[in-house]
Amino acid sequence: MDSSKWYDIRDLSNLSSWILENLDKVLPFELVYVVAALIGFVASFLLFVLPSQLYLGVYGERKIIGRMQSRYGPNRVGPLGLFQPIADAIKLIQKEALTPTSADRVVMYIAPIVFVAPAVLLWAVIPFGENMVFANIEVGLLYFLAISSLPVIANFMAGWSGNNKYSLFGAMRIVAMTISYESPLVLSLLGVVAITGTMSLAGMVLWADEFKIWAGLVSPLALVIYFICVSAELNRTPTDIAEAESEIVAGYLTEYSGMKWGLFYGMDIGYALAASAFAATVFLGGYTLFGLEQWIPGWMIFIGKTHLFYFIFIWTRGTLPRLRSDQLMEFAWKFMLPLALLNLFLLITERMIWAEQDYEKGFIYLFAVVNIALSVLLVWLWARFNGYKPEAVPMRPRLVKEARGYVPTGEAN
Amino acid sequence: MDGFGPVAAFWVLSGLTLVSAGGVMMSRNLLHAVLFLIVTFIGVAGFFVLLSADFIAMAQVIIYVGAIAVLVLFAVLLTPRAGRDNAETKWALPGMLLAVCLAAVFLFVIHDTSWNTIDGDPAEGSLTAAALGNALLDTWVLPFEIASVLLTAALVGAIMLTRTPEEEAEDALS
Amino acid sequence: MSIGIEHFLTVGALLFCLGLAIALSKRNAIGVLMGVELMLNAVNLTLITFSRFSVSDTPIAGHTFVVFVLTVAAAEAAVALALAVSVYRNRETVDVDQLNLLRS
Amino acid sequence: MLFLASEPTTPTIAQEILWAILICPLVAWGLIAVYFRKIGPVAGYLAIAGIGAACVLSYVTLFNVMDANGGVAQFTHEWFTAGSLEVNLGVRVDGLTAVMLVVVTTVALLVQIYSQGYMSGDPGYGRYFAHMCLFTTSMLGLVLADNLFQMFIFWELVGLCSYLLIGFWFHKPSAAAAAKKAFIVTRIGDLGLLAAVLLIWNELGSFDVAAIQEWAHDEPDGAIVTLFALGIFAGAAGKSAQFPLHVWLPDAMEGPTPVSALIHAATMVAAGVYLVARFFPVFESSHDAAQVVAWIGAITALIAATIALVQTDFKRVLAYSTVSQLGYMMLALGTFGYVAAIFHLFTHAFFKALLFLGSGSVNHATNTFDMRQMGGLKKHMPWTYWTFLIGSLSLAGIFPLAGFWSKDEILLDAWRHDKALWVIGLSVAFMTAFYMFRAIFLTFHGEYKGGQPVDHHDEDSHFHGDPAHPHESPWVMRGPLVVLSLPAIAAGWLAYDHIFKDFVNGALPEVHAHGSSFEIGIAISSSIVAVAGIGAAYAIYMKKWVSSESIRATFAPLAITFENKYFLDRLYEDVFVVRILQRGWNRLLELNDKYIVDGVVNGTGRVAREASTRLKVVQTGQLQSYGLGVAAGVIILALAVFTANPL
Repeated sequence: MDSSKWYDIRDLSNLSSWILENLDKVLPFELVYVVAALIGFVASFLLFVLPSQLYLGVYGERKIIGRMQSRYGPNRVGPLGLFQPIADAIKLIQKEALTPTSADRVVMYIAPIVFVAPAVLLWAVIPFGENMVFANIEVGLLYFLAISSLPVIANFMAGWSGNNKYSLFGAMRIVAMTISYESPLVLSLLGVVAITGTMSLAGMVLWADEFKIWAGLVSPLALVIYFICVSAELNRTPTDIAEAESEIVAGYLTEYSGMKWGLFYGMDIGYALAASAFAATVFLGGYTLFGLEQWIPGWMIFIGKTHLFYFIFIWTRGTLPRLRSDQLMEFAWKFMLPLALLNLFLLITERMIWAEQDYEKGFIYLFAVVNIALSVLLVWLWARFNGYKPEAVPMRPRLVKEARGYVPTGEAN
Repeated sequence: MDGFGPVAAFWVLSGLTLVSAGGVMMSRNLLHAVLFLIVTFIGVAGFFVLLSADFIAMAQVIIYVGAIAVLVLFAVLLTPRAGRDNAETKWALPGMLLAVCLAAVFLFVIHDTSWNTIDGDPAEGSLTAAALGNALLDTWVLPFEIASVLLTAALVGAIMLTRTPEEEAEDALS
Repeated sequence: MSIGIEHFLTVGALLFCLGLAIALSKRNAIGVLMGVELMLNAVNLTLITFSRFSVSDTPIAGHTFVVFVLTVAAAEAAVALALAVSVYRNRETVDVDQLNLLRS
Repeated sequence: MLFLASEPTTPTIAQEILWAILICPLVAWGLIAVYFRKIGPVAGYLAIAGIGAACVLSYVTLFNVMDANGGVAQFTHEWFTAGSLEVNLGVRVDGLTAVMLVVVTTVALLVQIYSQGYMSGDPGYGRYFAHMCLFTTSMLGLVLADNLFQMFIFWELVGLCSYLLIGFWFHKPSAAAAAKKAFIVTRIGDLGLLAAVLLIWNELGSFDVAAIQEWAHDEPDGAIVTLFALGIFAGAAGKSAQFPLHVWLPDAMEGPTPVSALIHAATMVAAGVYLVARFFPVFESSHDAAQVVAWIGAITALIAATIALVQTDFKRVLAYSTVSQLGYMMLALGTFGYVAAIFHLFTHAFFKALLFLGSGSVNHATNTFDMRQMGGLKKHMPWTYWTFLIGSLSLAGIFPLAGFWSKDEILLDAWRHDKALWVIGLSVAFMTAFYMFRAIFLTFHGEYKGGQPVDHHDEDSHFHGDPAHPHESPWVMRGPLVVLSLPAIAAGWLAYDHIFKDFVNGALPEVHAHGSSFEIGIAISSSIVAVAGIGAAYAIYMKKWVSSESIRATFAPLAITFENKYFLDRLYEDVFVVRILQRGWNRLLELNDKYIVDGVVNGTGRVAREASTRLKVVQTGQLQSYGLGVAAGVIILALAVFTANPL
């Protein structure tokens, strides 16, 4: 970025530093930061949160799923139903937020707040552009993992405080699932850290730029594992056993209503977007696109990648049926964890070979090809090892008992 | 450490940490106590950041908040409602008195010792995650391996402890 | 106003004593465990403080120690909670003042 | 391949090839163990493929090292460092290694091919090949290792695999017992090796073979060197079945015959000789240790040969013959005949593998190993007979077969070193010829005595043929016999113009000139002795001029001693285990228990009971009261310290 004029929108940090400089001349020291923070908040809200969260998150998701399921989706409020999210928000705000008498009032009120705060904090380490990262800390990846382990406590508080059997079930399920899926998630990311040799997210983007390859191509298995684990942790639909409406009403949100519920709902999308942004940074090269970022603003590329990833979330949600609780657990421990370990081992081995033999840069492409092939092979082998046989999956409906599901003891013979 | 930022952060964090630690002590409801405990953990993580130990701070949040606190929540839920109070035993009063005495001793030692401290910030790069990794896999490799053995043993032990008699009978059959 | 090593050590000491008081006075085994975790945290804080402030060739040693404490704490929490659940299953209580089978 | 005697240079071989030699059979093992254990013949093909690849690469290595005149190439990678302990992972190749590689992989490959026929139909088919692959891998690893630590790991793996293979038919109690015996007895020797490993680390701080050789060279005749050498030799004595640890080897015949061929020809027993040869400079520096090696070797050779004279079990004759020949090799090493020992190891591997496979072939036809139930098999099994005859002639040391040349060199070294050793060697040569041809005459000549009838109720038996009508083995078993008989004839000719000698000498830090490796007097004397042995066997067992029973009656005490294996097994079993351990030591422990320990315990108990009745008030059984006590103690301690020395 050679130009640093404030109107050069390829790098929005130019604009912000220009505003700060000018404010500094007018306002006293402490106030500058307050005003700047306000401006930044409003700007990022207008630029990112509003279009992303409200329109692509709510409207887009409903619309796309609708098309996937041969429906129209929202089409009544405004042209093409475009005002639907706003109508939803207004409805939620004016609704009464009920609190059951036997509930733990304080915890119930605090839970949505605890849920929202990490969703905002997560964005601090995500680089939107070359200079557009709020906190470029050395252990950014770890920071992301640490912060993303907080919302589960809010979920738990929500489930527990309702004093309702179903919400408690939901809370237990989500806690168990988070613990189960955290390990393969961290292991898969560890492999990427080993390959890139940095834990800073900006550093990872620079790595991708330097080697002209995405980490997701070098470690495709890690990408897949990350996607599935994050989908489970975020309670997205194929894995949303914590609020499975066909089993436990609405899970941990059973007793929630009004805007208290709305915060959970909105921030669910917020977390999914943050996870997508994180994946775009770590696996898809962030704001770089093989030199194209000189012409297109990096933050646009970044937002595009984020939504590409988010689209896959929507896609899986629209097409896949929900898994059973025990299936999901078994999947984590029997499938994801061993595969993540193998993947980690593979990547570290490659890294060691690379470091020891002192190969040149282009060698990474060979690794990428090898890894893609090996990933497919590993998944196939592991599926065979766990007894999955495509030819054995029946084409007709089966009884629960046949599918090795849970049968109440009274009816078993 | 000078400057408005660190000083303010220190006072805020120490207030947060100590008050919520007191909350663990005071709250009657075991679950509230756990929630206070989580706040304490996060406060201590804040202290770590203040002491330029970023990696440890993140590890603290992941392990204590993400794992241990969640485990405690789990354990609270697995013991039925009757077991969820957080009352004191008859040893409460002497225990607190002793703790106060101990605190007095500690404070006396802290303030009467002339600490040999460095001025300013620690050396660049000496406290980073990379340095920590090198130290763990070089000088401390043996304790590192032993720790992994300990974790495995704890894992197996925890699984064995919580098996129900029915599960054991099932395993014996198969 | 400036803060130094004494400030951090004081916080660590107070946190430790609070943890001790909790561990000594709570009736519920899980409560006692929370006290122990608090004490461990206080010790970690003290270690990191010394690591940051003391004159040493290897300031990283304090960090290393904390890593091990974290590891042991995780293992300890898992086993202790498993014990609590197991004790509850067998004795229908986790009150430590009723767990006195060793008494003569 | 013209081989010019010139200065050794560093071989140019790529280290990937060396690693590949190790990895090929390992991969075969992994694949068989994980996927193909139950899938019929795939396991066998995989094993042959893996070991075959290793074999081809071994030959590549051999030729490469030949080009370098037996020089040394070493590739070391750091494995891990803990404190001052630095452990490397590496491969080292030189003349010795190259020869061993070729021997191990060739014999292993032929044995695998043979096993295809021998083991077909066995329910443990896949398991068998998996074990064989792992066994070969560990032996190759031992040979390739560039440091003692790595050697020790593979050494123990070899021991483990031999345990698995000897006890392959573990449902037979005798096989299980033999496996345990082999494991425990070799473990006694391994204790010595472990001591040597620790000693060398303490002394040198390095496990590197080159460093140890250097060290041994620089420090002649120190006590440490002797101790280290004896430790190494203790390990070697266990694995190579030297007196008094040889008792496991004859029992190890309980394993499948191809296993015996592999264990007793190329791998496990060769490991000990290889180890001593690898650390040959150490023995050179310590003449005491060398003396021990030489005499133990001689005693082993003599004892085993005498026992072999009276065995009736076909395979046990071969087993004792192996022990005897190993004694020969140790004798050679002890008399500084490094080249002779390796040369004999080289030739012996081929003809002994041939003999074992031949005995397996006989067993395949007759369902027994008892020579008293055989006879006249020559006309039924011509291939087996002729190849077996070649092997026996080679073993007996008949000109110009392989055994002649190598045995001759050993006798020459013994002659130069100590005449007494030479006499023992010569008498062993006589006995070798005698018992081998005794076995041949009893088995292949005379009238066929029917073999062991098939017991159709015995579920362990997988015998398919008809012992009453013996037949030649299938080609897959005959082929390896024929192939092995070629080196059994010709391997000795490598002695020509010092080819072999110059080649393996490159492995040592400095070359030793021992003069000519051929002396006509020694050659004639040993040939005469060998022919005399054959003649004696012919007279007694073929023509029956002298009845074997009458000889036995004449030398009854000797015969009984031989038949009872010098009472060594009984000595170990009854005296060491039962008398000393069970009756003596345990009795002592019992008395100790009864009076001293129990006395202390009861006394303590009494004291404790008295004390506890007074002290039990303190034990509330509540955790927190104890915690309180601890905290109070801390405060009291702190106060005490403050009052003692105030700040």
